[in-house]
Amino acid sequence: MANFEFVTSPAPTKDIKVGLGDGDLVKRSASTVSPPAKSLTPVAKLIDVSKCIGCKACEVACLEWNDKRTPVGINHGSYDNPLDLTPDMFTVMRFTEWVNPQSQNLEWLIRKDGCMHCEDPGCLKACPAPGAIVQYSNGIVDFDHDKCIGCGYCVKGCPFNIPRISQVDHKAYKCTLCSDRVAVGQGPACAHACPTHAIVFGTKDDMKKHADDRIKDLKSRGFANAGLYDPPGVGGTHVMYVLHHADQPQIYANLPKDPRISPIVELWKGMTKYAGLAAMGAFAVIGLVHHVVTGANRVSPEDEANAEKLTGGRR
Amino acid sequence: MTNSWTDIKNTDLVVIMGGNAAEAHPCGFKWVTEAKANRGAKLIVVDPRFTRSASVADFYAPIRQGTDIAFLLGVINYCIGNDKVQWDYVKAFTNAPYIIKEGFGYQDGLFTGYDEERRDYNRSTWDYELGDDGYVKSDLEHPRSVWNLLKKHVSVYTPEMVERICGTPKDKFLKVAQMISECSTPTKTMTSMYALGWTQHSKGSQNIRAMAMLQLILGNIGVRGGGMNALRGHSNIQGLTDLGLMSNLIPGYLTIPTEKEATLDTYMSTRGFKPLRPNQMSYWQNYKKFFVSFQKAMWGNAATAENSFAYDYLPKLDVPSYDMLRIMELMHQGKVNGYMCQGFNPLLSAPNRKKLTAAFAKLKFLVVMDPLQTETARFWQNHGEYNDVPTSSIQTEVIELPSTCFAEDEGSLVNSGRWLQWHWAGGTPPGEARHDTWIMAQIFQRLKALYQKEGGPAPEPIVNLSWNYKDPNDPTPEELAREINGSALEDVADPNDPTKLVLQKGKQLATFALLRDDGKTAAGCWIYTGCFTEAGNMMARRSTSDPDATGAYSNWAFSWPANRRILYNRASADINGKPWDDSRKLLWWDGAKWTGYDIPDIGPTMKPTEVGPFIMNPEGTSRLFTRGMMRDGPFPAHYEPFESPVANVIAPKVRGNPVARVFKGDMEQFGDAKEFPYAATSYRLTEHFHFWTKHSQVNASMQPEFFVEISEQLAKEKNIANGGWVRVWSKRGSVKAKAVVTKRIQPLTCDGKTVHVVGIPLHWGFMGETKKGFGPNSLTPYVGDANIETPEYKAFLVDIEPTTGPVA
Amino acid sequence: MNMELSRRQFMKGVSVGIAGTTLGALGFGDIEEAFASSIRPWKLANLTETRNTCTYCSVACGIIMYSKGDLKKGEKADIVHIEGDPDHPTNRGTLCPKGAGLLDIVHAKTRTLYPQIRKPGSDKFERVSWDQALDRVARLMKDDRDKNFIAKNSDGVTVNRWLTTGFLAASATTNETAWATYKVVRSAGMLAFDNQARV
Amino acid sequence: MTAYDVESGDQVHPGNPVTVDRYTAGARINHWITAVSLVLLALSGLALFTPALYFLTGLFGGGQWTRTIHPWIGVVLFVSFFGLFVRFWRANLWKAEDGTWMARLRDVLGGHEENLPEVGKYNAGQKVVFWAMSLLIIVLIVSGFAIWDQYFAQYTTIDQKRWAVLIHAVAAVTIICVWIVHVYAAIWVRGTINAMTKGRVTGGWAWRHHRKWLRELVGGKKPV
Repeated sequence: MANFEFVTSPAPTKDIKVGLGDGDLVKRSASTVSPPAKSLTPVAKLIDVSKCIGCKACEVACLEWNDKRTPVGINHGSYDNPLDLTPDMFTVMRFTEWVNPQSQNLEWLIRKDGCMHCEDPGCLKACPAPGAIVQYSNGIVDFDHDKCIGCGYCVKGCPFNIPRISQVDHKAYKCTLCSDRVAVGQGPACAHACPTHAIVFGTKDDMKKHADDRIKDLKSRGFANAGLYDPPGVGGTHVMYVLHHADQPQIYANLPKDPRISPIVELWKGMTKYAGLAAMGAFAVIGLVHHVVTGANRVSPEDEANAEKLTGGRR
Repeated sequence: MTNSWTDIKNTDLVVIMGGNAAEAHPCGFKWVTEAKANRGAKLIVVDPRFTRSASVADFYAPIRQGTDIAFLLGVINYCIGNDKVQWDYVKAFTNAPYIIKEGFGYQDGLFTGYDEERRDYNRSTWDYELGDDGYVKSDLEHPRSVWNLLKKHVSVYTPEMVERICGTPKDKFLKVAQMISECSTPTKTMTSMYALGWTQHSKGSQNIRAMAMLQLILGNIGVRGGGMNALRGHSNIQGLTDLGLMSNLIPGYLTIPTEKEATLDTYMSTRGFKPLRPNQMSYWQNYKKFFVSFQKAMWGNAATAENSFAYDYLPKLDVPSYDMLRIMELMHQGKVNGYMCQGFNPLLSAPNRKKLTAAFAKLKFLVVMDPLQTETARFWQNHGEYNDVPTSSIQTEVIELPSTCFAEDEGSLVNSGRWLQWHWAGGTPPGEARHDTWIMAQIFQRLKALYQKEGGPAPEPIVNLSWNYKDPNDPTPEELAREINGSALEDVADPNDPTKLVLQKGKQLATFALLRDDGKTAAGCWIYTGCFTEAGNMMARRSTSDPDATGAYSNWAFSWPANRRILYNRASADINGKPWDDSRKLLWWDGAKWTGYDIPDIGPTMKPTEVGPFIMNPEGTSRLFTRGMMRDGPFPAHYEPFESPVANVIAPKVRGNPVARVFKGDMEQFGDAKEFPYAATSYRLTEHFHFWTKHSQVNASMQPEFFVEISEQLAKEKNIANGGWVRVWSKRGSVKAKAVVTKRIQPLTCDGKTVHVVGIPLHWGFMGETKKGFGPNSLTPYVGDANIETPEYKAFLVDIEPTTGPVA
Repeated sequence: MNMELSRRQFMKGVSVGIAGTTLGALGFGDIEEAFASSIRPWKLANLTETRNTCTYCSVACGIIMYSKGDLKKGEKADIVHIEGDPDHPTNRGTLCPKGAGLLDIVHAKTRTLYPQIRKPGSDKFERVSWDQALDRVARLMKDDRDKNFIAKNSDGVTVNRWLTTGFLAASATTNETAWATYKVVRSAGMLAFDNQARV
Repeated sequence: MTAYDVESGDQVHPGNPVTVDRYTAGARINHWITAVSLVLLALSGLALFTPALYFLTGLFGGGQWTRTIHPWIGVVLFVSFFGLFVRFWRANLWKAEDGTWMARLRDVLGGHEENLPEVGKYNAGQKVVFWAMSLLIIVLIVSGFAIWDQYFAQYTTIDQKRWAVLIHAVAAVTIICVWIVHVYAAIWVRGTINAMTKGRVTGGWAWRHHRKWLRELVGGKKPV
């Protein structure tokens, strides 16, 4: 057995429980779950952008592990290939050539984009299909494709534009944080592959500690605004970034500065739902009550007589 | 690599120059990020392009391709000028104090003894002045001491001169020089990570020497976290080189005799390597033991003392070497009939593709053994613009033999850090693919049978070749590995005490110290001896223990020589055997013997004050002045590439490396800056591996299409649209590619002239899963390094214009 | 990485050693019951692990190949997954994009499958048997060597060289292949011998 | 002489009792297609609108089918309603007496029609329903297309989709309420359903609820 010590990586996380069962669910789309007896330790993937060399090993490892492939495209005048997330590409590198206005130095900012596994997942909130999107007590947000109906509400719910709907089986796909690997005590395929350990995985606490060390190191190298990206707007995420310029995340290929579930979605999934049901109910009830009170509006014999009289006039 | 991948974590400063480790060796580059994160190490990248390595560097400085020597000699000049020299190291472990012969000199870019006709030097003056005792005279203060000559030689490379030649802004150069010079203290080390960015030049060897000299001056050779670390390209190119699969080599860096060496004695006479300083080890004194043991491994009982151990069985060279460039040239002249390629795709790898195609077409037969359908095996197939050849008029018979890939075979590979690692087969070969060992055995068995049946010229070397395998038709990797390691053919006695038996007949050798020159031992490759001993297959060892986390992993696999993990490790301690840096101990003298974390490269009981660390040199010291070892000078000197956008500022008359070999007809094939204004360079991308991964669907999707990279300024000048098609052409050919317009390439100002760089990645061809494309070798010049003939891929001239897509 | 250690601990947790075990032996059956329906069944169940070295660059990363079927048992083995070997000192389980995609080179559509010969002037390869191909190679070599072998140079020195046929050795074959190749090539007297060290 | 609120096919049949043709077969078929689509849309829509009603997807063969079919039914409804619109829009134009009718809504609900002005083929309530439906169906079809990702995903931004999905929901709720009014009215006012089933109403019904329309028919007015 290996006896390596990675100062750069957190101490081994012994308390990652094996197996992720229905008993570990804390959230379930369009339905409720009884909170698990014992919560799992929250896990997180930390992506240190300052260590990332944009080699795309994570992309390849992701495709290989998930038995997916993506078509051979063309060059678009950049290193961004494949160009965007698809139902098969759960993660892509986004390359930005940014000239630092202070130093006038070129900085090649390379961000691994993919599901952030929000503590408060907009996709799950938006999903109409019971159990199609679930969240485990360790923080992983996962799609259950047997239950997914492909409505695309998750796309509208997501503050990071992550889920993609397959045109083949019309189901939504995104990074699972390799729930299948985590379930047997392994890290996600991308973290496993990452040559520079820019991607590390462990308990969220360890990852935050690790991030602090990294941020200290970066500050010592002159990145005064180095910091952790764990946006509170979505209750924090289980995929976090270390950024050399945490004060302006948007320079990293438009990483949202303060992401939150869109108020429109909140309104749609909140107020509208209840008010709507109430309104429809109300109308039905009013009708009922009215009928009981006033009774049916019947045609009287006089009316018929009048009608005959009116028409009779022409006989 | 003098050190190992895992040792890089011990460094304080990483200089990536002449390479792009993050892009080409990501998992090795991990150890740079470890050093940064754990030791606060800094990373400097010097490159014409802002590379993936640069993207995580602490400091990046641009440089014009092909001017590294000027830059490095500039840094040496800075270190000497600012007394940033590790004097104790330099005085004790380098030849700085040695006195050079009267008459040696350097002027107008040429060293003494140049013969323009032969494009070669008479190197007789490039040597030490010997005393009557036969030892080198030593006096640091002497005007002709190596140190004083060096001081004078580098004095011209001032920061201003560096800026003129390299286009590196003075302030950036000074910042780099200052950061590097900090490592002259015994407690700070720097590591140099380089690759083909330095080798693929007409003066590639001297690029590397320049940095090696700098590392010696800083005292960084032989120490943890230091060294000269060549990042080898392919998974076993180190092994193929160690095993001498080259025109002029015998396994273990012994050399093939020339025809001037008619007998074994004449052959040995120039390989005695008598010590040049008192008590030196001069390890090559054992040359004959290695050589004879090799001959015995080859020809067994047919190699006897009587026939000089079958000395005549070896072919003798009439030229320095029949390297790839020379053989392709001969092919082009129609002087070659047959060619066999084993897992190699020269049509895309060798320079000047037009010339190659013509050359192959003149062959009678071409045999290709490869797990993949290579372009070389299909050079005769017409693929439109991508390979426009007159198929029917090509009379070459081509035989393609399917071989297995790594996943299906077993054996050992040597990594860049000289670790021999064993691997096991896990998959069934597809179709009728067979192991290369089987294929070679089959060819040999058939050839042997034909000679036994029909006879023919000199059949002996073939029919007597030792081939004692359980199944001669299919030797097993283990059998071959045992043969490489070597064994005792007879009982071997202690030389000092003939009654004492040190090794029993038939036993595997544990160390090359047991080799004999009397035919009692056989070993295929002496430097590998110890890899497969009586204790078993040392290459298959998998212990991950690493006492005190030095990064040595001494019980993981086997590292040549003698399982040594860091070469010249004796130099990690001062002249008295005390480690330079207590926090980074490697070896130390405990009063009676050497002890520490690694196998000492000098005798374990040899006194520190007496024996120098550089045991392969007769003087026991390292060489700032390399005597006559290199064809193009004992010191590196700046020469422009053969195709350069500017003239040589230092020696305007000299074009390219004055002794680089240029074949007739190729000189005319060089373009000049008027015709071809842009400085091109070729390189790899991290998504691909040479011409292999274009056969891998997943890699193809990561980097699908051939492109070239240019600056925004050049794009504007030529109104080239990002993502649009361009045509790039040189004197030798033309390609079409997508344009990637980027800030990562910036125009340089060299000697007042604006130089635009055109970057050309090399991964595309007409076979595989990627979009069809071209390789840079359609454009590159046919000239190699003066010493080892590595083609000049990194610096050549092109022109560029917008165009429309190819018609496939 | 840290998770890999816990993976090892996990394996030990189900009381089976590490080397060469198949995950089927690790009692995944029971564990799968602990999986929610959203979670993929464990992909590596019942596969054979074989240790190998990445075929690409000279970092020489350790890899684990997972196959259906076990060569050592004489079965047909089909490799279905390759990932970094977490026990390897250099790469610690990591792989670059090339290494992570090794599976696709093993199963590349453009692997060579059969010996083929392209006759002079022909526009196609024709499939032949190994015997035909190898006999042909040996014959072509012998004929050329017999015709052009130089035993002695003009000065009468024995030089035993054969310059009209060249051999270009690989860069990713094993030392053992290299040694076998060296023996065959040199014994034939070839000097036009080179490898990929330069490019 | 013509009248805007007499529609083709409207005809009085004297006798005992008098009967009046109110809707042609065509109009009735058209109406019922629309009605059925609306109901199906409501059911499938509600299933995706709130988890409480997700079980309704069972009626359509599960969530995937519900998601697939719903927009198509929407198209059917739109086309079919367009047919109704063409038939009915003239007769639904707003008239002076409609204001008065509206003003006396209390009497309407109380069933005191003697206090109401005589109305044509449609009373103000029916007209409101008609125009509300027309408007809402346009809103629904437009917002519907914006979130019909299977075919039209690329034509709108995610933010536009978010608005669309909200508007679609609100409009759907509204149209369902309007539909409840429509259906209740038809039930409450006895004799009305016949109009859409048999196509006929009694003279008395016409005299009581649409006296002006009856007079015009008797007066022999023809549709425009």
